[in-house]
Amino acid sequence: MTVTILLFASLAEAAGFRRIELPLEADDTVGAVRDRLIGRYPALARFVPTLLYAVDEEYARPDTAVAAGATLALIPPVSGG
Amino acid sequence: MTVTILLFASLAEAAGFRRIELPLEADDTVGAVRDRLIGRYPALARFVPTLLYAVDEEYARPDTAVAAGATLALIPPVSGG
Amino acid sequence: MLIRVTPDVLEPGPAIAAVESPSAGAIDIFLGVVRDNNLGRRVQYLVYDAYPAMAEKVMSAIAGEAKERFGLEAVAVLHRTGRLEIGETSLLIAVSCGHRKASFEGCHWLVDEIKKRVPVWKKEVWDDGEEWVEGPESLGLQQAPASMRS
Amino acid sequence: MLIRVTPDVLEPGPAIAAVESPSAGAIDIFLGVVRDNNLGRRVQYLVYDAYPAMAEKVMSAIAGEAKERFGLEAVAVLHRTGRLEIGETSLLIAVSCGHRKASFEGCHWLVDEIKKRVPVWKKEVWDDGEEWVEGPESLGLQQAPASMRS
Repeated sequence: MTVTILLFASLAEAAGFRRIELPLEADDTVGAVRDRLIGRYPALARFVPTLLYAVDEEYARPDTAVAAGATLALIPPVSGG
Repeated sequence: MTVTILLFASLAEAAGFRRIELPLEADDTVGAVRDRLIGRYPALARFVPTLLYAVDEEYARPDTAVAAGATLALIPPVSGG
Repeated sequence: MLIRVTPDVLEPGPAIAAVESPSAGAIDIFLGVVRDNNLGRRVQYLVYDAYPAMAEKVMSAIAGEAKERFGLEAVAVLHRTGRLEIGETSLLIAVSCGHRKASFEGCHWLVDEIKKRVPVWKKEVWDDGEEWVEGPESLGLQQAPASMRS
Repeated sequence: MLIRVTPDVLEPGPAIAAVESPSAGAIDIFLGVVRDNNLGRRVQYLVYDAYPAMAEKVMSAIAGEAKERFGLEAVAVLHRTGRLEIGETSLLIAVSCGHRKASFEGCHWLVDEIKKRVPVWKKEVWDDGEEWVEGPESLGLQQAPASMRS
């Protein structure tokens, strides 16, 4: 039982990867998964204040539940257009 | 010494022609030339209330002077676009 | 500035190319297209008449005013004449600008001004008749006394 | 609705074709173009990253909202990814509508919303460095406490 985490742009450059799988834990939420990721990769901590999140391609909040097999995307401030 | 008059759209259809030359008279103005044209072609009279005028491709007023060789355009309400 | 009154089909490509600029971050393009209906009547096709030499002069003047007023980098305005079928483009405007807001506002203003003062006329042809349209925004109607407006 | 995130060059033709409709009298097309400068720095080129599957979902949602809100007939939104040179088109929007005012307003609103919430990111590459841009209009920055914004 895992959760897939996607990183983009500045986060992907800071982490050195664009995708990672972490084991899922009981009652996991977006915020809890994010915090475990940052525990392993402290270079990502500075992005947290302006991060948005998506679970399975829908915007989500830090307290959104994360189910087994879900995909969590960490979304820094967008700059398309 | 003549003035060339240009008609368009509804006026050209009502008159049956798009261009006519009239003799120039002393102290001719846009309004005076227009009125002589209408004297000959009364079917044009109904257009006068909403007509604009151009002399040599510039918008003009009924009291604008018309010089020999000038081109006077009678401009019904435009509907481009 | 690309300014043209022409019986030829209007294509966006050349107009876009005419306004491209390394410092332009936004290009807005407007197409006025022949619609199959107007004021509740089914339209078969349109016929556009124009005073081409004067129309191009007025379009140039309006384009110059728009560049000044909205800080546009470049402007292209093309108007087609003759018979146009449903879906064909009668008016094509392209503007380029450093930023998007002025590109939208400048392009919109250009269409408004063209409908006021460029000597071009359209005839609507319906199933059961036809009529030269008097543009409700035209200076001629705006300046006429209200009693003259139908 | 034509909605696409793609590494391919964006051409207006297919987007215009996708929004054409017999009852549309106005088509507005917006091109976001790579500019040679930003905030006073000379830009060499841009690199766009995206979360394509989600970006297309969000673009579809925004396009649906725009149709509803502005009464648009059809909408096309395309965003390019990868390395883009000066003058290349990064964002292409086309909308069709019965009348022009809503076409301009709807197209402008679409650009604004795309810059707020579509997961796409650009890196500016200058002569002497590079940086991922944090869009000043992005929800992430708008929602962060003011003290976090630089």
